Amino acid sequence: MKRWLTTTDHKRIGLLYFWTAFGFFLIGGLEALIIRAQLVRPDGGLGVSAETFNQLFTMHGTTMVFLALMPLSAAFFNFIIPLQIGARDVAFPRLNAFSYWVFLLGGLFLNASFIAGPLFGADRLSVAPDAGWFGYANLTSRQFSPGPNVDFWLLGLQILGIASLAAGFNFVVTILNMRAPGMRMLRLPVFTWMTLVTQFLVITAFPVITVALVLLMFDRFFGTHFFLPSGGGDPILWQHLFWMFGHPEVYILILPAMGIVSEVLPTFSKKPLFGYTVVVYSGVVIAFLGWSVWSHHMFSTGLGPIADSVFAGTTMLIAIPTGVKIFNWIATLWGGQIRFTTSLLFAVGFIAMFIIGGLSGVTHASAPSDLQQTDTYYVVAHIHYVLFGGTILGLFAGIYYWWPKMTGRLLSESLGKVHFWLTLIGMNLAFFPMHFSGLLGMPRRIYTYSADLGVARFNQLSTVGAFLIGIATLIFFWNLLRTRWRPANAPANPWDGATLEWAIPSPPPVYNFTVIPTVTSRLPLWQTERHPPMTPLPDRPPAPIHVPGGSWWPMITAFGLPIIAIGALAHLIPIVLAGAGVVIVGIYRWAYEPFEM
Amino acid sequence: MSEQAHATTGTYLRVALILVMITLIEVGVFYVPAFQGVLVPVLLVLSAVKFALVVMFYMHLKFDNRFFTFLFGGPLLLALAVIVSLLFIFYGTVRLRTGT
Amino acid sequence: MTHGSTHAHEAHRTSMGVDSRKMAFWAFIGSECLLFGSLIATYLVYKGRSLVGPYPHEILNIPFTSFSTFDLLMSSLAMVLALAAVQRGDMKRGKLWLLITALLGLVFLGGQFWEFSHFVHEGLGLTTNLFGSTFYVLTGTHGAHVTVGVIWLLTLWIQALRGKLGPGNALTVEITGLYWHFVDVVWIVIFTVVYLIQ
Amino acid sequence: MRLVLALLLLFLTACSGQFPQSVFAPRSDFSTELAGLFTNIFWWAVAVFVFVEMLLLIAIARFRARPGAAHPKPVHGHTALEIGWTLAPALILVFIAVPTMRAIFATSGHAPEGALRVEVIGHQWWWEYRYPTLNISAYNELHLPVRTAIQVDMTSADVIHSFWVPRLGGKRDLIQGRTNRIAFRADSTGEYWGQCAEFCGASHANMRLRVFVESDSAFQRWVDQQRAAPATPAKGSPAEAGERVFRRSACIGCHTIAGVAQGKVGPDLSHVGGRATIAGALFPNTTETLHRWILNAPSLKPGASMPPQNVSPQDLDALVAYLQSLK
Ligand code: HEA
Ligand code: HEA
Ligand code: HEC
Ligand code: CUA
Ligand SMILES: [Cu+2]
Repeated sequence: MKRWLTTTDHKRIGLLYFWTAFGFFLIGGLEALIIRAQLVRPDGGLGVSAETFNQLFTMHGTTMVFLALMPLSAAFFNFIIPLQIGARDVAFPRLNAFSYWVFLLGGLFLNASFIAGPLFGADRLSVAPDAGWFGYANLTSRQFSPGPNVDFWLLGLQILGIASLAAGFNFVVTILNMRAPGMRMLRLPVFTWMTLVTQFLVITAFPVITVALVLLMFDRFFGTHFFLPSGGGDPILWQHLFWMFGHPEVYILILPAMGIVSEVLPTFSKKPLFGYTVVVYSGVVIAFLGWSVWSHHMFSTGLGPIADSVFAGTTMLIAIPTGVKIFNWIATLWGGQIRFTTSLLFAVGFIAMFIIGGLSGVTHASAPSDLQQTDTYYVVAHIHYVLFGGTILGLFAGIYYWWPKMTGRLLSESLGKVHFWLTLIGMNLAFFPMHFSGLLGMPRRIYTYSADLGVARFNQLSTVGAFLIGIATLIFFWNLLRTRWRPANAPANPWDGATLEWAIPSPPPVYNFTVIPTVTSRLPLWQTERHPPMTPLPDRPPAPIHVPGGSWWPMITAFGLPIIAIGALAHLIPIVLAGAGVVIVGIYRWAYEPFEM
Repeated sequence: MSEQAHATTGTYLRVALILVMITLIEVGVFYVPAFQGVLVPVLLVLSAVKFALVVMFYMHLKFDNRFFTFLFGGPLLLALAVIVSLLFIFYGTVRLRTGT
Repeated sequence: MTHGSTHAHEAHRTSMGVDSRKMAFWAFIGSECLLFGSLIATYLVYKGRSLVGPYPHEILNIPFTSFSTFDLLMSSLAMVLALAAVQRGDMKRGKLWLLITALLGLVFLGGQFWEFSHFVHEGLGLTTNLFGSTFYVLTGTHGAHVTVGVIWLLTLWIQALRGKLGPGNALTVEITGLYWHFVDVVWIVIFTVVYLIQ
Repeated sequence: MRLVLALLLLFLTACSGQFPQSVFAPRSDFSTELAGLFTNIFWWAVAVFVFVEMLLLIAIARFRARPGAAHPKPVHGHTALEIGWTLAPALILVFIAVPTMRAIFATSGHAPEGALRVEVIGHQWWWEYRYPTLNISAYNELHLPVRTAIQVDMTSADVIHSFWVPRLGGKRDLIQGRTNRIAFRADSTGEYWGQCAEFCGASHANMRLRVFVESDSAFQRWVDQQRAAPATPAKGSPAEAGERVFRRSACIGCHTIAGVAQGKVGPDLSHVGGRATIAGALFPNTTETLHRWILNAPSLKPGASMPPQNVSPQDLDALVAYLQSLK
């Protein structure tokens, strides 16, 4: 127990991230299932109240984005990146532990809102955030949202932002500075590259939402009017600040999955990635362009024709680098010897489904066309094709691929294939009809709709599909769990992968590499025209390897943050100060702790 | 640690002198009516110079690893772009709204 | 779990040839650019949109703030001198300059405290108008950074007094300096954008 | 693939009219422009979709691993191909971007000189319409003359809402402190459905609306009706008793009835009897729904700011009779 609480080992932290994020994924999925059950019939469905429904979709979106998908990617950053670059750990192991604890506590804080009602003299299930995952002002003002709901949201996101920023600095430095000898930038595995790009997006985009949330906090707690027209403020400024973060955020969600796919495809087609440099640079270009398109979420706010044109144009440009990636992936498969493992199926599924989401994205990018689509189920279809069809399928590919490395146990391929096909059918059944319900006039975020709209049939299909995904997910969960009772007998390189993580045993020893390898090619474990495969590393370290011990301080420091948030929530300054005290003591003890690296 | 080879106490003092002088000029320009028309561009240029001096000499960016320049300059340019485009969007729409 | 550290040199080899902490700090400063960038953007977007006074030109005191600016610039000078001294191993000067830097920072904070209370007295509260809100949040965030910097500098100074800071810690002092100069640079921008361009 | 085709079929039948909020049955210049643009992009998207998915399917069908097969040739890239698949999408995007820009300027919300001006004001969760040139107002149900240019100016009294009548045009947000515009010309008479499209709190789902596009003469009749003073109930009728109840109830604090009350919290009721629906086009305007509405509005429409009214059954009957008399 203590070993896990104080761990600074990137592999353990990776597993902690994985299980925590997966738990939140189940919660977010459960929320989605309730949403789908409610919408199965017009006029009321399951009888979920409007207020509860609003909390459900807000928490569903927030949970999936911040508590499930980002940290699932982080699980791989943690576990895989140091292995892929040939390092013993990340650059700042304790900062890494801190990120994890802050994430966990922030997630618990957000979800505590579901049961915290009685503390505020309200019912259970009545104080969870309920203003949507992008919390548009001025609905989020005290006047229109008097309860603690929005406070939970804004404080929770502040906490989570700290976790992401800390991890962002850590991984930027890890990837740039901890590479094994010979691991030049253009020899980095694509997953590592995309992680690097993602972390640059994190460290630039999160400060913006931090500012937005701080301003909102001032409006709600201290009576300023940053977003309130009654005092001259402008609710549209919130939208700009949010989407300046929010759009880079969606690329934060997709780029790691694109990186995973770029690892999985070469391995299972026995061919190097086609156009490695182009794939890497297109990722950089996507991230760069991703900063210039935020207002495409605001076409209906009346930006004026010039801004509309500019943002429509920049948005469309992103289709080019994304398309380049897709064509290179297909070219990687082309001419290969494709092994249809579950991991490969998910990677191919990713390409197939992401295209659909990308193309509906292009229909959004056309500003006038979007006027008929924005805030309807058509957008819901888009986001789930890119987020579920893209990110989640990509992450599944990664889980099947790296699970043996992470745990030493192979997942069942036959269960995996059931999981894949059920998921694929389920997601299309759930999300494809949403294109129609949207264009036939069904707005998003409605807990009820009129039977006369004629969209009930589509909603039924969506609900059936959602429950199929649910079943598939339970099968997957079972597949994960059952490996715990199996012997850890996965070979070091079960898939004949080419990158460094496959050069060491599964699961890797604490110190990762018996000796730090010297890298001479992009595919160190493969025989290529110019390079023989790397010579195997010795079985045991030739000299003792120093491994840093654990530390309590990251976790203790992290605990200060939710205490501050609880104090703010309850308007009790002493608690805020106590939390700040914990943070300060934690930082000092951390700074002066003898911690050998 | 090769900075010492490049920056000496003398450099630091000279930079400080320039910084103070620019600040004096800034304040001076602010009070001189003749400059009112070009106040904004002049002030922006002057403060950019101060900014650059501190970053280059006091923060050693001029002498340090070039990569740090990217690590700092990239986000800095992004921040500038954010400011400029928001101003454009907001003042642009104000004109549209009050114009016709 | 720790074994003898015969491989200590291995941990210090980095692929970019620079120290990881310093690199992380530059990334952090880059990130801070966007934090202050967003705040400054907010300030500028809301410029001239206050519904009631006091307005900037009625209340901002240029001579006073020029002095604060001068003070902060001098603290930056003190900071580089502190670093140079520590790097030379001249801990006597190093201690002195660290203390001077911190004190100049305190003077700045005192000035800001005086300025804020003066403004409140003049009728400009946090919630009075958009100018008040954006002004206090922007300069307040900067002030909070200065506060952290002062605490950090004093921590180093105390460490130095106890003889625990030497040339071996030059990097720590250098990073402190990066932070401090960055805070100074932000003030250079604020001074121009908020005070001089009204 | 079969699924896609089946749904495509449904998609085509969607134009046939049983979908009152479908974007595929445009009835104005504005919505026709948008539908045309969408169709254009849609076919490009279909082409790209079919092409790329075919490539993908062919790749995985042709290149499955065969036991004993030689190791595949390690191809690292191909410059001409890379350039090709960068330029081809760029070219397609030109064909999408140009009509997009054209449509942006064509639908930027400026109606020709002499258009009928309507102001739309969003409230949580109902709509107020003002016709500044005609000097009348309407609530939840908008009446417009056919084949007449309409200039809509929009703003909000509270949070952000979005005015959306799919068959007449795209949505535009209603934002407090700002004025947004759309312009359109409806090309056939009829009843059009719409609803608020921006999440605006508890009853966002229940913030619906109707637009009645009428012939010039019918529209003129409606205008005259709205201009007239509210009906005075006949002596001794139940409606007259209802007026008395109204005058002494909380209603007057929130509702206006010209000459009777001037509350501003809820919709003006001067001509409520003439509306087809009540409460944001949520319920048909019937005796039964009015009863239930007055007794407990929030239970029918979560969060509605009209509190439950404590009125006796007789008073209620009278009240409803009165409201219904206000044609
Ligand atoms: C993983 C996350 C992710 C990704 C990758 C994307 C990718 C894209 N998104 Fe999406 N988007 C979201 C997540 C994502 N989006 C979310 C969460 C929202 C809603 C937020 C909310 O409101 O709650 C949203 C909303 C959203 C909107 C606002 C809609 C609205 O609310 O009105 C728009 C508008 O332009 C848009 C556009 C795009 C575009 C153009 C891309 C492009 O990057 C897609 C590029 C890919 C392709 C185009 C396919 C492959 C390319 C080829 C095969 C080449 C050939 C193609 C052509 C020539 C067209 N998205
Ligand atoms: C980020 C990724 C992500 C993912 C993976 C999903 C996954 C799903 N989403 Fe998500 N969704 C969003 C992001 C995501 N969503 C966002 C950002 C919004 C906008 C929110 C807003 O408007 O503010 C949204 C909104 C949204 C809506 C619109 C709500 C509305 O506007 O009213 C709907 C409606 O159907 C929906 C459905 C689903 C479904 C059915 C899934 C399924 O794929 C889920 C599948 C997973 C499971 C089913 C888990 C399995 C769990 C069980 C079987 C239960 C077991 C439980 C325990 C053991 C505890 N989503
Ligand atoms: C505290 C304010 C308040 C009081 C008191 C009040 N109402 Fe309302 N009323 C409203 C609001 C607000 C609405 C709009 C609600 C909505 O649609 O979301 C409304 C809507 C209505 C409507 C539907 C109007 C339409 O066009 O859709 C009727 C009818 C009505 N009220 C009648 C009454 C009567 C009769 C009384 C008194 C017995 C009354 N109201 C008292 C605030 C009030
Ligand atoms: Cu009004 Cu939604
Ligand atoms: Cu976007």
